[in-house]
Amino acid sequence: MTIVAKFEIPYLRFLDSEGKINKPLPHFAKNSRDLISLYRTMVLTRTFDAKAINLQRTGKLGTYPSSLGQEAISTAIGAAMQPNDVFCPAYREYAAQLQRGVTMAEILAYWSGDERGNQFAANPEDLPIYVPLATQCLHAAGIASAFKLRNQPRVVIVVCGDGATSRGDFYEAINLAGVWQLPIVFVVNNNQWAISVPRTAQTNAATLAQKAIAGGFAGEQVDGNDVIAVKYALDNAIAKARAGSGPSLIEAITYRLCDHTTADDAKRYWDPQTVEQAWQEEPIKRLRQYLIKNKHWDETQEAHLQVECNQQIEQAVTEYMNLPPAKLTDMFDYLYASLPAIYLEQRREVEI
Amino acid sequence: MTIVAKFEIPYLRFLDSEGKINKPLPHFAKNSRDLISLYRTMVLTRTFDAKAINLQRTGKLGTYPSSLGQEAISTAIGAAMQPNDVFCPAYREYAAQLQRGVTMAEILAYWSGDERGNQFAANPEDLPIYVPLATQCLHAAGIASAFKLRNQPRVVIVVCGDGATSRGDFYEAINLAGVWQLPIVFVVNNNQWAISVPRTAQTNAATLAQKAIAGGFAGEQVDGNDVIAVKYALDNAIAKARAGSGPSLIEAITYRLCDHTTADDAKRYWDPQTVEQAWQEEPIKRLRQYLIKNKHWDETQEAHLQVECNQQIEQAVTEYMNLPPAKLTDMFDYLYASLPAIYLEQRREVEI
Amino acid sequence: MSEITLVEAVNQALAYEMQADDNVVLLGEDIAKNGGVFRSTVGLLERFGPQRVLDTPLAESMIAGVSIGMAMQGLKPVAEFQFMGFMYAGMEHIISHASRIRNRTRGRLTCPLVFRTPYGAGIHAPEHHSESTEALFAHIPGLRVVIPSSPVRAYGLLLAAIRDPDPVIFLEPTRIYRLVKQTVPDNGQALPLDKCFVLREGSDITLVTWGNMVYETLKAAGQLAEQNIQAEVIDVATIKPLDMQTILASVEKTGRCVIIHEAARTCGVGAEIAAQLAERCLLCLMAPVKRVTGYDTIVPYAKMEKHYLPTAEKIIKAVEDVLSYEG
Amino acid sequence: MSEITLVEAVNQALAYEMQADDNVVLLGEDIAKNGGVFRSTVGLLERFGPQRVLDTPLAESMIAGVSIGMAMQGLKPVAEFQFMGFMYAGMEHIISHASRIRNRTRGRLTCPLVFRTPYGAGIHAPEHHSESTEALFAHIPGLRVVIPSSPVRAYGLLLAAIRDPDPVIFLEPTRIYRLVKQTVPDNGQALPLDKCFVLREGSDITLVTWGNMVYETLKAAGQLAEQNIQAEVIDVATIKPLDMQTILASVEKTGRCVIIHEAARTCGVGAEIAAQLAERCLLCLMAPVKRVTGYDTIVPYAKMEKHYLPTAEKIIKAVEDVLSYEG
Ligand SMILES: Cc1ncc(C[n+]2csc(CCOP(=O)(O)OP(=O)(O)O)c2C)c(N)n1
Ligand SMILES: Cc1ncc(C[n+]2csc(CCOP(=O)(O)OP(=O)(O)O)c2C)c(N)n1
Ligand SMILES: [Mg+2]
Ligand SMILES: [Mg+2]
Repeated sequence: MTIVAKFEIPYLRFLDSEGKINKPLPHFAKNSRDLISLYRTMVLTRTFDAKAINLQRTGKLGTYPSSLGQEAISTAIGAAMQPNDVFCPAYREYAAQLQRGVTMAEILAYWSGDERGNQFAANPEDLPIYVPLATQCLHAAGIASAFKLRNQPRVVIVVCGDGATSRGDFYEAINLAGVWQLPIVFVVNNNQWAISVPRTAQTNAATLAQKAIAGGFAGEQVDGNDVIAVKYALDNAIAKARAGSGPSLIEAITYRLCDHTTADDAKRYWDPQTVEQAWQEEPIKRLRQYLIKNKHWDETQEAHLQVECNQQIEQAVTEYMNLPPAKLTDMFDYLYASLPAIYLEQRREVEI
Repeated sequence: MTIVAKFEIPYLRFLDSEGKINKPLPHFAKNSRDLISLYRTMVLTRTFDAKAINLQRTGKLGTYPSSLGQEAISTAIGAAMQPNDVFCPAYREYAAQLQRGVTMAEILAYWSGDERGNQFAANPEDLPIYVPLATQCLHAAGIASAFKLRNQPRVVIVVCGDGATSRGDFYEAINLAGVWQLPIVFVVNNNQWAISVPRTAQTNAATLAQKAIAGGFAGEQVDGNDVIAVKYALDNAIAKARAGSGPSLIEAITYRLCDHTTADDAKRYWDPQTVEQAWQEEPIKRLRQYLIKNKHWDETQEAHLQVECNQQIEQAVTEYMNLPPAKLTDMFDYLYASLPAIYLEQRREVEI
Repeated sequence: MSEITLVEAVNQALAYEMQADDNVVLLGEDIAKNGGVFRSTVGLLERFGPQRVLDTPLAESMIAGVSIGMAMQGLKPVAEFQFMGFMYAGMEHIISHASRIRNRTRGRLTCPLVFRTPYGAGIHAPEHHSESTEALFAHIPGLRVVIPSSPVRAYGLLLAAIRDPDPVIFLEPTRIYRLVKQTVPDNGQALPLDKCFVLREGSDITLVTWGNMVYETLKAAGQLAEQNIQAEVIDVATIKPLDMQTILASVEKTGRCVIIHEAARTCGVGAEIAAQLAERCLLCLMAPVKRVTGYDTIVPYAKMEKHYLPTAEKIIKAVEDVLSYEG
Repeated sequence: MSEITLVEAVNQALAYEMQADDNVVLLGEDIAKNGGVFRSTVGLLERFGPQRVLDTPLAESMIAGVSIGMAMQGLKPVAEFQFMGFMYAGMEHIISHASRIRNRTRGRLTCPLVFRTPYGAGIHAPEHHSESTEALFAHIPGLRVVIPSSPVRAYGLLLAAIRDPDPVIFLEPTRIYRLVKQTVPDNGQALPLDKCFVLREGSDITLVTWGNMVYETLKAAGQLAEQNIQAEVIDVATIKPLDMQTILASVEKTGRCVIIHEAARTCGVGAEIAAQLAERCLLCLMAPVKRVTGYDTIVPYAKMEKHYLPTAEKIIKAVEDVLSYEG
């Protein structure tokens, strides 16, 4: 039989779960300052996450989805992007958001049920968190189209989960990105679960990376718990996109080491042994081991970092708790650029 | 780099555009009766198509999409299916519909703007033509799910065009078919055009067959102008599905040798040379050449066939033209199993 | 018999009908192993097995479309959309297919399915978890839209919806999923579709409502009674097709009407009811029909949602306005 | 200056604004090389090039979503859905995003786009080519819904829609795409959004309508004038937000009103207008407001569609009923 097309999906990892190098490190990873910076972001994110869950448990925050165990992906994204690139997050991408100027207080405000959390005082263009899964993929493609039409050397990074890849929007975005050769990188946070539905029940595809083949471009798998691998893959994909050579898809394999959100109880559907094993693979420990082994990091620095993180977080929590209540008229005042006359009667009802 | 997955897309053709065999024929194609039967269906379909366009031009039919040049695909489908399988057509699949008991008069009634054309007196379960592109793929998956849940050894064949493969529904159906291992065969009629948009502007995928990779199952290309290749690929895919071994996707490459519909003027966007070339590849001529060369067919039989086809079609046209007008109350009487009381007032308005 | 909540009544109805009819299958996101994010399908996987209770991949157009395909084969799929806000991706299948298949094929193919979804605000959930866009479906010919607002009605109406030979959109008010408990005999008795329920009789004014707002309305009616104002409270329950007969009969009696719904006012279902009252009952109206509704804004995030929603207070205020109307 | 049709006026407005504003880009199926299946974008690819006039792959959710992304970057996409019946796949993006982005981000991001689509029945097209489900969009806070019904208004309103900083659904009545011709100066003058147009003044009754039905209504008004009945004809034009002021002023004057739309009656936009009239103008109404609308059925296939649609005859009948109403 004639073969008319062939495809391969590569897999990338530098740092194994013991913190051992199994392949020569890329250039950036030889600089310990850069690695430490990635490490600090991951620790800050995890500490922030724990605090947020704590706030939720004590009634000071609404439902909250943690990024526990998945910090490497988003940390690498934040580090790989340029400020004027645009980030289109899923809802576990705090590490990237924090690096891009979204404040912890904003993130907390958002999850407390306050639209002002999306106002991003220091970041004008990134998307806020989108609740309807995968829809951000199409907006990301639209933003990338704008960059392309205007000949701007800017790149869009969009993230979605393994579950979200089953949606038509994901595919329509992939297909458009391919045929219009858009400057976009799709990152799939494959944390093995979509609430209670395991990755194997989402799709029969052996890898999620291969979904890019449907759009006619390259997909690759990386160890999503190896921040070096994720960063390296992103650097390449972003450079390619920026050079006008089209889109990429990176499937980052990780594990959701937490409940889906604070409203979920994963014990209902989890196999505890698998989770225990997944803990062996988590991203922070392995990088710490590597840094310590190579004398780039020690216990004192670790202790300092914890103190710093806690301070920063406490400050943010204070800022969050002190946010004055929003005006009820805000309900009306951002609906349209200027409120149509017929709304005035209703608006008056909430004026005080 | 580690490679974690590999894929290949095969291409299949037995009969080239000159009617020459370039590969040992499959078993069924050694039986001249079967080949002649396929040939007759293709000729009947093409003659019917021409008549329908003629009816449209003379004001006796509404907008009509022809299947000119694409008859092999649908002819093979009709021949490959069992009666109790279910067919979910796109709108150029007259050849299959006719084989499955849908009458020409019904097809004409449908395109005249009469719902009774979907009533299929002799075919209880096939879907009618769907206008919203690719939506039939999901219904097909639902029907296949019903077969699977009930352990029935039945198969669903669903067809869509190259344009329709860009829609989320196509992908969501592909993905579900893969993960649920549904007894379904997706056939893509790749006729190179979606109205004025060429195949190359739909997707960057080198083949449409590779879209199955996103769903984790096999896709293959066949020469859609070689009825033997299409039939052979279908036989295998249907047997696989019936055996419970899951879905397949067949991309059948052909060419739309007609305007998109009678409302379209392809001259606006067509390159006449390409079309001329495409005429060299059309499916009927090559099978006739083969049959004649191998003494299975001759000019007398051809002349007879034309007469037969015309008779059959004229009869159908008469039947169609004699269809009494539908009752206006039909608007109401098929909305619900029994009409809710609040509708009665409106229904009375159209009662005569 | 112990008392159960609305969400438990949903579960009880599903279990009853799955037992009674092999054609009933459930599908949706997280409905099987997890029992649904609101626990409405809990225990059903264990009881009926994975051929009857199907966790789907995450795709709402797919859930809608696949259900329709199943229904055309005579199964009776009961599909859950995890929240009403995620149903929009299924709109094409609902509007262009589910509602039309019987009509399109002149009765050859039919679409006996139920699309269930939690709906409405008031549970402090994230954006898109508070939708009440029932009017979108109420506009579509060929659909039924049913909204239970008590455990008893949830049980009886869901049985009716599953048994109905046509597509039913079944909207479950999340705010009352666990608000009240009732004794709900598991006897397989359906309640009638296409019929309002008069929850409280009264002669001074008619309060027409459905879904979450039934409780605020009953609360208002209770407080009004203390002022000697007897409000008749009607739970519309099936908002498509509308049982205008019951509503008209009540307004003919009371001469006054307030319609309460949580959805945005403009082009909400309240508009249709008000329009029909004005058309069919102009002379019996002693005051204009008022609507107490959500604002014509996007449902605010959790912190502000309570200011968006109609309350007993706002309902009472409207009733007082209507009663003090001088033509 | 020669006279042009509505579809040509659309083309003229697009060309004007593309020339005036580099941010305006067009996208859709078959809009570039083919110039649109109704020819509304003909010549624009040649004039503005493939960076401004984009044929998309065939996917409506994508068209909606990508437009929103472009708009958030300050482009002003004007996206065409080939027919309104294919817009439903874009509903999630329209309802959950386009209408909410400004509000969600408290003004940080905005969504200045236009979603154009041919709409309405009466052109003998296949199923799904005859939709008039404008009410679905009119219910959604944050959207504008604009419907031109003459070449002049198509030009002026489309310019206004493109310049508007918020999302606009722009519904083009196919039946009048080529029905009438008018002189339309290509002067870049927009017409006001959020305002009705009084097309004909009269003192006996107010006829409120939009889209395709404007012509049937004008025809009815002409015939009524021969019977010495002076009907005021209002083209609502922007159905979201509604300019109730103009409608109320007219009905206060005439005391009688008939609303005409081609969409199914139940929960159509006519219901909202009737409800508001009854609420705000009860005492000035000398007769109930009547609605002349499409039936609550699926739009029939071509052979029967003319029996579905309101006609001048039916409008006149309703006017006579209203005028002869005795309270
Ligand atoms: C369109 C849509 N459907 C359903 C939901 C409800 N929901 C929220 S998160 C989730 C699972 C998402 O899984 P995945 O994409 O893998 O992301 P993860 O939570 O694992 O990060 C579901 C079903 C939603 N938010 N949007
Ligand atoms: C959802 C949807 N969008 C748009 C259309 C309008 N339309 C009808 S046919 C067509 C092109 C279809 O191309 P393809 O799928 O390749 O099928 P072909 O006509 O070539 O057989 C378009 C855009 C439609 N029918 N449905
Ligand atoms: Mg996941
Ligand atoms: Mg095609």
